[in-house]
Amino acid sequence: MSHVISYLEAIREAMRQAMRDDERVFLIGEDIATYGGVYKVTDGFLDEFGPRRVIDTPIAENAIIGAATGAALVGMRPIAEIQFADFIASGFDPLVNMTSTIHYRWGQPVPLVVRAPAGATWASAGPFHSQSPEAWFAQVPGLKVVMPATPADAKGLLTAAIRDPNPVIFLEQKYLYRRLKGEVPEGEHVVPLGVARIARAGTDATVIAYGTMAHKAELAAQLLADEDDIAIEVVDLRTIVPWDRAAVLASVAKTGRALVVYEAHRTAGFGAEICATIAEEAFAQLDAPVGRLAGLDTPVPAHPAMEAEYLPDEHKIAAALRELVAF
Amino acid sequence: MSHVISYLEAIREAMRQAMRDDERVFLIGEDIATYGGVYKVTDGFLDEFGPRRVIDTPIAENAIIGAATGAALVGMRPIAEIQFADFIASGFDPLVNMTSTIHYRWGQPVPLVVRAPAGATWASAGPFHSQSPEAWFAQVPGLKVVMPATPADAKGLLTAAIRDPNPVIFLEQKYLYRRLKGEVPEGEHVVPLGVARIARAGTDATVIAYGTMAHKAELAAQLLADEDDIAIEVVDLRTIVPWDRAAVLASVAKTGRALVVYEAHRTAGFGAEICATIAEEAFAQLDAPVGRLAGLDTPVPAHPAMEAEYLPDEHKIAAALRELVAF
Amino acid sequence: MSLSNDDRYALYHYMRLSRAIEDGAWALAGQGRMVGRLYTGHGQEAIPVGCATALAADDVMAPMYRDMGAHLVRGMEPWEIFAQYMGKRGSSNAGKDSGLHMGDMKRGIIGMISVLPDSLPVAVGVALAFRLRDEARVAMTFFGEGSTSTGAWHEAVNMAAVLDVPLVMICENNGWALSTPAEREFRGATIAERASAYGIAGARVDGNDVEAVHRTAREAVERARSGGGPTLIECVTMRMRGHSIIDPAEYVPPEQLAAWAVRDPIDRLRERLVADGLWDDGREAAMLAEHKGIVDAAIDRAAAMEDPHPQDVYEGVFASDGQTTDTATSDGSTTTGAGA
Amino acid sequence: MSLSNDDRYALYHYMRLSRAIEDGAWALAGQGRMVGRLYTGHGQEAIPVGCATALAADDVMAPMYRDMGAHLVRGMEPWEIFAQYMGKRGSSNAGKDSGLHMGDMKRGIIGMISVLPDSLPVAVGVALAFRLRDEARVAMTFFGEGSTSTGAWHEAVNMAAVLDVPLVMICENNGWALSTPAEREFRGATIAERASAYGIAGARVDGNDVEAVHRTAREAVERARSGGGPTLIECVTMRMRGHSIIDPAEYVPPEQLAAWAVRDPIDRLRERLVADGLWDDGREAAMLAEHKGIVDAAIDRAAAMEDPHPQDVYEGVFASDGQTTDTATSDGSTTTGAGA
Ligand SMILES: Cc1ncc(C[n+]2csc(CCOP(=O)(O)OP(=O)(O)O)c2C)c(N)n1
Ligand SMILES: Cc1ncc(C[n+]2csc(CCOP(=O)(O)OP(=O)(O)O)c2C)c(N)n1
Ligand SMILES: [Mg+2]
Ligand SMILES: [Mg+2]
Repeated sequence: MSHVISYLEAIREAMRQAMRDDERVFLIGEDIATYGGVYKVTDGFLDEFGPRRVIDTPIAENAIIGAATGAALVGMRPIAEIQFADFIASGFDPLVNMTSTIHYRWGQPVPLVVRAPAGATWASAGPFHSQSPEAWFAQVPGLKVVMPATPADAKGLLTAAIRDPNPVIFLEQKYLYRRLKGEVPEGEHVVPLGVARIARAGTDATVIAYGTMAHKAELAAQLLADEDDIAIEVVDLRTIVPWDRAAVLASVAKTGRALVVYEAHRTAGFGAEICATIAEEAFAQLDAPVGRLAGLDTPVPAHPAMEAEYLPDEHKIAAALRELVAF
Repeated sequence: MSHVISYLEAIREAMRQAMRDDERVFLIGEDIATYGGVYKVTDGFLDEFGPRRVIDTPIAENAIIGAATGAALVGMRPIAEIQFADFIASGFDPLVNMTSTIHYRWGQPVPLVVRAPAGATWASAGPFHSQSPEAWFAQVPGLKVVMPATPADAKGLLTAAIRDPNPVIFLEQKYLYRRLKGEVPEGEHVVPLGVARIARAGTDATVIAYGTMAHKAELAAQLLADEDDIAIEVVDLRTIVPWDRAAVLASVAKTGRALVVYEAHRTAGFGAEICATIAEEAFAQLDAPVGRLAGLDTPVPAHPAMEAEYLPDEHKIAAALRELVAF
Repeated sequence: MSLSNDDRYALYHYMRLSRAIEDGAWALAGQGRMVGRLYTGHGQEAIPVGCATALAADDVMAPMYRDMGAHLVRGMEPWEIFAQYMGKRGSSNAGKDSGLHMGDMKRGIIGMISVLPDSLPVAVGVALAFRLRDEARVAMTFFGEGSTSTGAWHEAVNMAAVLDVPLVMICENNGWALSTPAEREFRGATIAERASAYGIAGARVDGNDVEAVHRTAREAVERARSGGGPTLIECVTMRMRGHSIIDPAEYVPPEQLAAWAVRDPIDRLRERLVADGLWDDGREAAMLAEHKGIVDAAIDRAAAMEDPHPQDVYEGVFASDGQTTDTATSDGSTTTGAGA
Repeated sequence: MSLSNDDRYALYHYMRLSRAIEDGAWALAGQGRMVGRLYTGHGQEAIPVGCATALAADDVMAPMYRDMGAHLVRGMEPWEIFAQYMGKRGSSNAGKDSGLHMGDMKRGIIGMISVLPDSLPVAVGVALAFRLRDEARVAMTFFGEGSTSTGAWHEAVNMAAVLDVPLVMICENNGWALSTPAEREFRGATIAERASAYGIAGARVDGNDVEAVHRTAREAVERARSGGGPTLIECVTMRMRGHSIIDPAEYVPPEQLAAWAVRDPIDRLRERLVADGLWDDGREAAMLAEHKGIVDAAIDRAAAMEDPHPQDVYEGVFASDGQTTDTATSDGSTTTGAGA
């Protein structure tokens, strides 16, 4: 049984089911209870689950992450919401130094999910409500990082994240929240972390992307199929840590051409890791250099004219793919 | 005129000269005045420059960076010391959100240096006194990132950093502080940011590295010259942002083989950016896949047996290079 | 420290004009002509106006997003504010950022960012520089009561205290931090009482009484200027609209709004001026008309300005060498617009 | 809440044994046999001992690096501590981390990290979980006065207050944060006085009087357990050695050390026990001999343990599925050593 719901509703569904199934799961964050969160993701949760399981906190990202970590250590399964991914910077230290190292240092699991709306909106959210900070966390051993691109994955990956015995950074793509609807299984739905999705099969080139950019890559592939009769394979990573190297390498082995697309700043973005890996591991199979298309090395500007210049989109991806295929 | 001094003394010399030349320069940080800093880098500065220019603060990394930013905005040239690079995480937000974006957003320069002892020591400093966080900052537009590998560069790059109108993260390699001595020009000595150093010329393969690993790469190149008659070119990046792509690509064009070495965690480390760039830009010149040797994707362990396993060193670099040359 | 008639007129003018501009912006946003989201200071106008007027010309201030009046006091022109709101190329942020994130060192304004309250530690550093250079200048900064829950707030207040810098910290306690009432942000009775725990001066004042706010701020500014160190001032007020223009604020009890509606800071000053024989309906009508003219002209002027070019995005990530602030004098800096 | 003779003996034993272990570690470090740097609690033993003994078995504590005695009270064996100090494979951190960063949920101990005071927000979360589950359990955490300058400290204390969690926060005010004297960390007269600004209970106690410390902690623990919310306790003491073993602490005035030397917490309790007819030279000699035996045996046992293998570095970054804490009961968790 499945139904068509939005990306946002899928997240809500995963959390609601987890909270119904497992009394250890609770929510903690700013304005998530009465207000239902700035994007209303937790709308109605206070009514259903009460103030002990949907906890509004003061403005304190460090303490939110620290406290969620402590609760996880004594058997709870907290889901912390950071209001915007940009503000994770204010709770950066506990995540990268404390939470991420506990299991390595003394063997205690920290089953914790940190949810945050991430990425640009194509609607002038500006430099502090548009960031994609996944590369910071990918560089930190001990954190898992998830960036779903579809409603079904949003539900399935969040369910897996909540059940995972490790801290998981779950970066929700706010651009997709209400814009993207899709078939989502109604009952229990788990998508394992670390398994990529072949969003579209193709033979001429591979696009590797995740989050909103996986969605855009699908649109670009459609454009190329329609307009150029080029068959693009789209690999949606789904999770950044762990990431599915095997799926990427298999696809590149097949197509011989790869374009990595991400929305974060180009320099030292996670896509560089993918490119470096492909370049090293698939050297002999490559018919063209691994291409990269990413956000600019500038803050994310507010004005739509500049924001559009900043962001990769289906047209830019299609153009890059045309070049790649023509190489 | 030059003299032979240690890496640490070179840093001290750059700061002392800058403070003598320019009264806008002052130091702010924890335990830097009376104590002279945990590594004694600022030993004697309180006596020479007095408590207005060498300011001990409470334990407050966020406020240190924020306050240094404010002082820079009104015409000072602060040098903030973060006691260990690992603790930059506690002052992460102001750096990545406030300091880095001011010039972009409203055009005001922020001439600020954040110094921090970084990297492992090969002496059991453990997970919280050994980190190499450069990739975090390379991902943030608006921050420059410097990691010198020699005493002369430590002095010359720090002088350039202090004079730069932008925020510069200056990651001192604590492993080299007292271990590495070298010729350093005595008077004014400026090494421009963004210009790599060809530490050693060679024809068989290129190693690209920075900081301690550039030093280790030079040792490895010597090993290969001595033992295998292999001529390795060592490119020391010196600065991560901006980085000298031209120098790297020129070297790779010459040798056709590249190994990127860094001490930080492998996944999503800055070396991935270098690999991705070489793979894309030097595709046609490469006779072998771009290799990568880096720290492990684990916290930096304390015990020497594990720490040695964690860290790249001259022997591991030499082994990787032998393989690369044999490809 | 009694206020002259001209002072009082000025306070009234700035509060009224703030509101007129924000009302204009509200309409503009409704027409979809704004870049970014609108946050206003409706009902809190007394605080930025009362405080900013306590500063001298070469003091520096780091305002927050509700402090329209503070910008006006520092000489920001209404058309500049609308240019900023519309993200115009020649605006303060040149379309790269939005809202009242306008920085302008010529006018001593530090541009805020969204992360709260990141201007506060920066203001500590500004004040520190003044102290280090023995300049008789003062820094002032503003934040909401919700922002006092953050680590950045505490580190900065504590550092200001320990380094004894000339800083005035204004807490605008408007009862709400988005949907979170003040009593769920902190459990102490007041913010002001924290001052003594930090070893600094503190004060609590009716934030809807612009004259009281001004007097309190002036005292603090004088203390700071004369070497008496930082002050923490809590101004008690109420957020009379939603958090931003898209927030209907259904979580705010209507009684609370009603109780505060009768304490509107503009009405209150007007009533006093009338009672003192300094104001009447004719003057009021004239000011309203004047302000309407200013706002309409400002919107028109801003609207006629050029929009950013897509390629502008690439400019200005780094400052270039020549551009450096090369002076440690009291005027501090040369400013280059972000769009330059 | 008067202390039985046995209670007093126990306090004495734990303090003495702490010191014996730290003296042993000091010697070990001198022989180059330690992995990582040694930080001790010389002169502060009354605080961890007096406080940890106020907890019940299923309470949870998050100690700092000077709190040897707290570990002993919670059942950590001396050989485990030396195994940790030597970075042995079977030690708490299995050589991956060093010093008193030992975590062990079976004994209700949260392992600290170097970044200060990161255990405090974690302890807030532990206490929150207890409250959410209606368990009559308490969390306790320790930090230095220097650590109160950090943003993490403030966010956590404020959140503990607002969420009203059963948490006891122990500030060990030993006068110094590395080379920085307390008066350069904060300007308020005491840390304890902050409590009221946070709206919580506070206390200030002579940190070298173990009985007073214990009574104060017990009161706070009982308050927390019975729903009375968090308490902030300031224990006033002195750091009698350098910050770490490599710090000669020349910046500490000798008079200050001399003044505190006569207030040694171990001596003080012994003198009281003697005065109460509960202690004599014979008992003292016996205890010293017993502790020497314990320490020698512990060092020998630890030294004989296996060192980590290089390949161990790869193990344990992530927990695997089966390993999850799958219980929300009061014993909270199953622990797997980091080396497992
Ligand atoms: C560090 C941080 N966390 C969360 C937010 C999201 N946020 C924006 S405004 C706001 C409420 C601020 O409340 P307050 O400080 O009282 O100011 P007010 O809006 O009431 O004027 C929040 C939580 C933020 N901007 N920064
Ligand atoms: C966030 C952070 N900044 C700096 C340090 C370096 N450091 C280690 S211990 C210490 C002093 C701590 O003083 P205090 O909290 O009073 O504890 P004490 O050592 O006196 O017991 C400092 C600054 C750190 N560990 N964490
Ligand atoms: Mg508010
Ligand atoms: Mg201390």
